[in-house]
Amino acid sequence: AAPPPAAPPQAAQPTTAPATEKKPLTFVWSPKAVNNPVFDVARRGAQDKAKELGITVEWIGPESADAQKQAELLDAAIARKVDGMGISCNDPDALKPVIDRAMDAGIPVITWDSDSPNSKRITFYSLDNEAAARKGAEIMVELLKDNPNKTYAILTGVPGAQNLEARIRAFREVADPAGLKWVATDPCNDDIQKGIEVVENRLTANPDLAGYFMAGAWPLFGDINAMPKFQAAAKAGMKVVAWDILENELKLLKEGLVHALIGQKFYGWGYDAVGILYDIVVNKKQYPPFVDTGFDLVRTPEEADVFLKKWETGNWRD
Amino acid sequence: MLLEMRGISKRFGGTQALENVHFAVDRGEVVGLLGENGAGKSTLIKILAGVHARDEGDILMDGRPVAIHNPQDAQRLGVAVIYQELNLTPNQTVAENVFLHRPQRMSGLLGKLGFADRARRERETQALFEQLGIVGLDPRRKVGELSVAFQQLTEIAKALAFDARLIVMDEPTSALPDEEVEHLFEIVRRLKARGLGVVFVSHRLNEVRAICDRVVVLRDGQNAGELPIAEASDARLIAMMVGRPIENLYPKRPAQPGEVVLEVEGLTRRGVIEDITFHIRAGEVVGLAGLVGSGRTEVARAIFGADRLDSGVIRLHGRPVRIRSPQDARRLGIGYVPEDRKVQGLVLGMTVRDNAALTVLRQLARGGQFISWPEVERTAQRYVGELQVRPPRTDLIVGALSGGNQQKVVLAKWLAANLNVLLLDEPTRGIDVGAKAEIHALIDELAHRGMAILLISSELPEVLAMSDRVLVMSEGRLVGELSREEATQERVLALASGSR
Amino acid sequence: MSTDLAVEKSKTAKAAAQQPSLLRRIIQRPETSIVLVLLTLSLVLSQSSSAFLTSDNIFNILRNNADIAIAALGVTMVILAGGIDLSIGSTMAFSGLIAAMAVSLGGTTAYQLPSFGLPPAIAFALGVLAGATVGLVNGLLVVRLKIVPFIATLGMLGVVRGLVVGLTSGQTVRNFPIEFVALGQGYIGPVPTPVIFLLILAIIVAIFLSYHVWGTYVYAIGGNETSALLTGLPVDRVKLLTYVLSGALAGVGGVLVVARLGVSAPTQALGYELFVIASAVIGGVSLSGGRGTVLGAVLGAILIGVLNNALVLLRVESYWQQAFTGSIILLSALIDRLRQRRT
Amino acid sequence: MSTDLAVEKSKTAKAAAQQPSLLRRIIQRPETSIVLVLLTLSLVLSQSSSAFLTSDNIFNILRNNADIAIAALGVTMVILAGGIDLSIGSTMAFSGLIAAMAVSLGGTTAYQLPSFGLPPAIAFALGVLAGATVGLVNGLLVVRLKIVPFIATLGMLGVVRGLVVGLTSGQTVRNFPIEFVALGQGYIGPVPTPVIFLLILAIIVAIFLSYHVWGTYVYAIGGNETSALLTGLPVDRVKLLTYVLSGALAGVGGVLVVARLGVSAPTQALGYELFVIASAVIGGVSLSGGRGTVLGAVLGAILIGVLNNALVLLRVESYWQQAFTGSIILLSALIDRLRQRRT
Ligand SMILES: Nc1ncnc2c1ncn2[C@@H]1O[C@H](COP(=O)(O)OP(=O)(O)OP(=O)(O)O)[C@@H](O)[C@H]1O
Ligand SMILES: Nc1ncnc2c1ncn2[C@@H]1O[C@H](COP(=O)(O)OP(=O)(O)OP(=O)(O)O)[C@@H](O)[C@H]1O
Ligand SMILES: [Mg+2]
Ligand SMILES: [Mg+2]
Repeated sequence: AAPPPAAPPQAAQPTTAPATEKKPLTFVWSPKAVNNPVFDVARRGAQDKAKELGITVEWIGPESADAQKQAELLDAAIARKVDGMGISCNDPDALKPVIDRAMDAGIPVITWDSDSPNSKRITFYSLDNEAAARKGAEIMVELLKDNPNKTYAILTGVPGAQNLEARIRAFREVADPAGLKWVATDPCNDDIQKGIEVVENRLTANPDLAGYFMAGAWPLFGDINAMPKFQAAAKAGMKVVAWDILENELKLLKEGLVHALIGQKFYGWGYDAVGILYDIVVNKKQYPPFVDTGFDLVRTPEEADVFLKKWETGNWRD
Repeated sequence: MLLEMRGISKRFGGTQALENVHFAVDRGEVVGLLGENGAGKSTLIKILAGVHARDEGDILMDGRPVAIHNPQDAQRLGVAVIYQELNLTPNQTVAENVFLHRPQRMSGLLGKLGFADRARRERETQALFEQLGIVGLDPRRKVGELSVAFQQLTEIAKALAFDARLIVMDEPTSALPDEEVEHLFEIVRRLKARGLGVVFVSHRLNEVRAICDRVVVLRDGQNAGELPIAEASDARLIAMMVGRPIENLYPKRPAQPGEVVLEVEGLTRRGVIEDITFHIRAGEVVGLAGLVGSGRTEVARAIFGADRLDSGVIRLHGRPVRIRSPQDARRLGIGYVPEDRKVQGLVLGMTVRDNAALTVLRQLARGGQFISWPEVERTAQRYVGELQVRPPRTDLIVGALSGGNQQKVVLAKWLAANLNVLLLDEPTRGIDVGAKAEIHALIDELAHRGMAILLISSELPEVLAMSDRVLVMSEGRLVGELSREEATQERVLALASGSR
Repeated sequence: MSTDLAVEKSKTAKAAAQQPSLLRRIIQRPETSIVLVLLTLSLVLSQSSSAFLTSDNIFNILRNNADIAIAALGVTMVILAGGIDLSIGSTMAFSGLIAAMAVSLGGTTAYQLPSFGLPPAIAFALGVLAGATVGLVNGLLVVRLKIVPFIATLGMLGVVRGLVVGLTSGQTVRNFPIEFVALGQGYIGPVPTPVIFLLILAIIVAIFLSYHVWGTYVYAIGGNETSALLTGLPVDRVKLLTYVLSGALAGVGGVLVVARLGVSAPTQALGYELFVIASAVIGGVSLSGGRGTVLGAVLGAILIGVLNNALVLLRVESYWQQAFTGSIILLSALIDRLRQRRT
Repeated sequence: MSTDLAVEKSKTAKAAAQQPSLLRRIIQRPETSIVLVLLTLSLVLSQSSSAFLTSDNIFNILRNNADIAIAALGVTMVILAGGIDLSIGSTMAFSGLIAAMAVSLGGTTAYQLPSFGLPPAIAFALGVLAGATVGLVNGLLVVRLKIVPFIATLGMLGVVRGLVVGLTSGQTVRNFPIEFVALGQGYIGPVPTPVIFLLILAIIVAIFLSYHVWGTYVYAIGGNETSALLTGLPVDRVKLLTYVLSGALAGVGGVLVVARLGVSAPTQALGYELFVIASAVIGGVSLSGGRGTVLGAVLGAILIGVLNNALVLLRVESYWQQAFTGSIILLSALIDRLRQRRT
C-alpha cells in the first residue's frame, strides 16, 4: 500500500533534514483522550521528533476516550488537508471510515497504540496487548507458585473498553487454566478515586486475596496510604501485576508493594511513530502492516531505577 | 332539575371541607353560591367538575344519577367551569387556549389522524368573541402577554367554547373591571335565555343581586340556607354567611392627616406611567382609582422599587430617597401588598409563621443573624391573633389556608415590619365580606396609628368609602384628584374613562 | 403559569391585545439567538479557514451530529411537556446494541455475542423498538409511579447502560452487511443518509408539534399542567407519549451511530444526555416546559458540531477544547439574554 | 422549620385540626424514605457478608464518600434556593489542582507543573478559594447576566474542566508533604479526617439553614422567588451566596480528594455532578426548590457509598453493577412515593 501521489511537492525533493522552503509539513497526531497523562509523554515524543525534522505536529484528540468524537475531530482535520495523520484508535471500526476518507483524500495515515486493522492505514505501531497480558499472567502464575491460595481479582476501567477487554481476556486465558482462581473483575470507570474505593471494597470482601491484576494503573496513581487495606495485603504477601510503568508504580515496585509492571512505549508512540510517517511521506519508505514495539517488563528495583531515570530526565531515547 | 347534588361530603385530611351539602340548579336559572372564604364553594364546584372525588353523596342531572370521575366526564355531561384561579397556558395563543379541550380538527383523513386546523381555530375563536361581544382581543396573541382582564375574558371564552348545559363561574369577576363585569352579565343573561343553568360565585353582593335568581349560602362546609333573590338583603346574606351581623363594612373614622410622609414627583416609566405626582400624609388613606390597565399597579411597583423608573423623584419625610429595589423600600419603611397574593405575596410552601416573619426576621434575630424561633413564634402569634387568621395556628402551611386568610397573612407580614408607608394593591380581592370588613377596619386602624396608605382597588365603593382623598388614573397618567366629599362614583368614572 | 404571567406583565405594559410587528415577532422567536450565534461563528470560520465553507465539510459536520440532533428532537418533546430525560445516552447505546446483534453476521473472534443476521430494515425497527421500550418504562415510572422525571430517568440511565454492559460482558458487536452500514455511511446525492433521516424526522416532529392536536397538548401540559388537567386533557397519556417518542428517537439516533461507526460498543454515547439536552436548551427550549421549538433544538445540535469542527480548523489546542466549548455555550446564552432584553 | 417546609401542601390541611402525631410527623419527614432504604440495605448486607458491619468497613465507606457528601451540602443550598449547579465535578477537580500545585514539593519527573511548596493550610485555603471563585462566577452568570442556572453551570462545567486539562496538559500533580496528605488520610481516634470535616461542615450548614436569617431566605427564595423579591429580601445576594458556598464546599471536597489520593489528576471527579445532585435529590431535596434538608443530602451520599460497597460485597458481576445501582435509585424513589402516599 504505497501512499497516493498526493504528497506535497517539497516532500519529493531528496531532503531528509528540515524542509526549509515554504510551508513545513503538518502531521496530526491523535490520542484516544487528552486527559490521560500517558498520552502526554507520547505528545512530547512527537514534538521532540517534529523539532528534529522541522515539521509541525498538531495534537488533536477528544477530551476523554470517545470514538465518535475522535472521528469527528479527524474529519475536520481532513477538511484542512494536513499532510499525514497518526491515530490511536478508540475503536477499530468506528475510525475506519475516517481513516479511509483520509487515505482517499491523499492523506497518509498510520495507527499507533490502538489499531484499525481493516482500514486503509499504512501501518500500525504498537505493542501486542494480548501478548503482554499473557506474559503478565505467566508472571502471576509464577509468583503464586508456592501459595496454596490462588485467588486473584482484576481491576479494569470502563467496562467494554477495547484494549482493557483484550488484556483481561488474554490474562485469564493463561491464568485460569494454570490453576489460578479468579474472584472478580471490578470496573472503576478510569477514575482514580473510584479505583481506590473499589480496591478497598474488594479487599474488604476478600481479605485473603493472593493476587491482583490491574489492567490499568488507576489506583496506583494515588498515594498508597489512601489504600490502607491494599497496603496491608501487599505487605502480607499479596502479589500485584499492573499495567504501565508510571513513576508512582515504579516507586511502589521498589517498595515491594507491586511485583511486576508491563510497560508500553509511550514516548515511542510519538517519537518513533512520527519518524515512521515522515519516512513514508518524505522518504517513500515501505513499512509492514505491523511494527511491534515490544513491551517493557519491570520486575526488579534495578529495572525500576532505569525507568525512573527516564521519567526524571525526560530522555526516553535509550 | 338540571343539576342536583345531594348529601355531598368531602374531607381533606383533617378538614371537613363539605358535609352533607345539597345544591340544585334548574334550566334557565342563575344560582348564586355564597359563603365565607373556606366555606367550601370551590370544593363543591371541583367535585362537580370531576377534579376532586366526593366522599359521599350523589350527583344527578335531569334527575338521573351520573358518574363524574374526571374533568372529561364533566365536560361530556355538559358542565363547563371557569375556575377561581386562571387556568391558561401563557405561551400558547388565545385561540389555542380557548379551544384546548375541543381542538378544531382538519377535515378529512388528516383530521381523523388528529391534525388541527389552526386557521379554523382562529376563525372560530374570533366568531366566538363576536358572539360574546369581546372586542380588541386578537386570537393569535400569546396569553402570557395579555392583561389580567383579557386573560379572564379568554378563560370565559374557553368555558363557553363547547356546548355546555351548565356553566359554573367561580369568582369570574374578581379580576374584571366594572364595565367588563356588566358585559359578562349580558353574556350570562343570554345563556340563561337559551335555557342553560348558571352557577355564580362572588364575594360582591351587589353583583350577586344583579344577576342571580336564587342564592345558596354555605357556612363551614354545610348548607346555611337559601333565599330567592327578592328576599336577599345584604344584611340577611351576611348574617347567613358570617353567622353574625356586620355593623359596618366600611368602618372609616375621619382622619387627622399629619405631615407629608410620601411625596412622588414626575414618576415616569416609559410606555406605562407618565409624570405621576402626588403625596400622602401621615394618617391619610389615599385611594387610587382607574380602569384596569390604567397603570395603578405600576405606580405602586415603581414606588416600591420593583420596576426601574425612567425618571422621577420620591421623597420620604421631605428627603429625596433612592429606591432601586424592594429591599431599599422595605428598609425605608415602605410596604407593598401585591395584587396576586399567591404568586407575589406568599411562599405557599412555608408556614404561616415563616411568611409572617419574613420581613422582620433580621430584626428578630440575635445580632441580626441568628433567628430566635421562639421570638419569631411570638411575633407571628401576635399578628395571627390580631388579624384573626383562621385557624389561629402559626405552624400551618400557608397554601392550605383559604384565600381570605392567606391575604391576612400577607398583611401580617407587613404589619410586623413597622412601616411608614403601606401600598395596598387590591387588598380585598376575592375576600369574603367578613374578612373584608376586618381588613377595612385594619386599614383604618393603621391610618390612625399614623401610617400613610395608598389604596388601589377596582371596587369603587371600597375606594370611595375608605379613602380620605381619591386619585384617578387613566392611561398611565393622573387625571384628577378628588377630596372625600367630591368623590362620587360618577365623577371618578368620568375621569377614569377620560372624559373630564 | 402565574409566575410567567406576573413577570411578563410588567414588561409588555400598554400592549393592546393586538399582534406585534413582524420584526418584533422575529426577535421574539426563541431560535433567533442561536441562528445569530451560528451565523457569526460560521462567518469567523469561513474567514479564517477556507476548509470550512466546503459542502464536504458542512455535510461532514451534519453527518457527525445528525444522531445527536435526532435524539434532541425527542428530548425536546419531553422537555416541552415539562419533563426531562437523562437516559438518552444509555438508550442510544441500547438501541444500537439491539440492532447490531440483530443484523450482525457474527463476529470473527472467539468471544462472541449472539448475532442473527436479520435484514437491516428489521434490525433497524428492532433497535427503535428497544428505544421506545426504554421510553415506555421511563414514562410509566413518571406517569404511573409518579417518580420525579430527573430521578426516574437517572435511574434508567444506570439500568439501561448496565443492561448494555451486562448483556455484552463489555464486548463489541461488529461485522455488519453493507446495506446496514450504508444507513450511516451512505449518501443520497451529495447528502449523507443520517442527514436525510434527521431532515425527515425533524419535519415530522415539527408538524406534529405545530399541527397535531397532541402537539398542542404537549405545549399546554408543559406550560401549565394543572390547567391542562382541569381542562380535561389526557395529561398522563401525552406525557407517556413524549417519553416513548424520546426513547424511539434516541433509538433511531443510536442505530444510526452503530451503522455509521460500524460497531456497537458498550461505551457508545456515554454521557451524551448532557449534549442532547444542552442542544435543546441552547436552541431556546425552556427547561421549565412549554416553550421552544424543534428548529431550535436541531440548530443547537448543529452548533455543537460546528464547535467541534472549529476546534480543529482554528487550531485550538486539544487540551483547551472543553474550555472553548464551554465558553461558546455561555456566550450563546448571553446573546440570548441580550435578545430577550430587546423585546 | 425545614420540617414544615417539606410537608406537602395538600397534605397538611388536616393539620388544621390538631397537631399531628409523632409517628405521622416522622413519616412526613423527607429523609424518612432514605433512612428506610439505608437500613434495609444495611440489614441485607450484614446478613450476607460479615465484612459489612465492621467499624472498619463503615468508616471506609464514609471516608471514601465524605467528599461527595461535602459537595452535596453545597449543591443542596443551591437547589433549595431554586437553582442548580452542574459544575460541581469540574470545580472539585479545579480546587484540588490549585491546592495540589500550591502544596506540592515538586515532582521528580521531567514533566513538571509549577509547584510552590506552600504550607498545607494555605494550600487548603487556596483550593477552597478557587472553588468559591468558580461559584462566584456561576452566581454572577445567574444573578447578574440572568442566564438560566442549568446553562450557566453547564457552560462552567466545560470551562473549568477545560481549564484543568489545559493547565495540566493531562499531567498529574503529586508529591505532597505528609501534613497535607494527612488531611485526607489521617484519623482522629478511629474516625477518618474527611469524615470529621463532613460532620463539622454538615452541622454548620444545617445550623445556617435552620437558624440563620439567610437560611430562611434560601427556602423562601426557592419556594417563591417573586414573592421573596416583593418582600424586599436580598434575593440576588442570597442566590449568589448559595453558588459561592456550593463552589467553596465543592472546593473542600476537591482538596480532600487530592489529599486522600495523594495526587491531582485532570480526570478527577469527572461526571461527579450527577452523583452529587442525585445524593441531594434521593435524600429528599426537591429540584424545584424550597424543600429538603442537609441531613437528607448527606444520607443520599452515604447511600451511594453503601451501594458501591454492596456491589463488591454481594459480588455483583462487574458488568451488571451499573444496572444494580440504577435499580436501587429507582427503588428508593419508589419507597419515597409510597411514604408520601401514606401521609
Ligand atoms: N386541595 C386541598 N387540600 C387540602 N385542603 C383543601 C384543599 N382544597 C380546599 N381545602 C380546604 O377546604 C376548605 C374549603 O375550601 P374552598 O376552596 O372550597 O373554599 P371557598 O369557599 O372556595 O373559599 P374562597 O372564597 O376563599 O375561594 C378550606 O378549609 C380549604 O383550606
Ligand atoms: N399581564 C399583562 N401583560 C401585559 N400588559 C399588561 C398586563 N397587565 C397589565 N398590563 C398593562 O400594563 C398597564 C398597567 O397595568 P396595571 O395592571 O398596572 O393596571 P392597573 O390599573 O393596576 O389595573 P389592575 O386593575 O389590573 O391592577 C396597562 O397598560 C395594561 O394593559
Ligand atoms: Mg374558592
Ligand atoms: Mg393592578
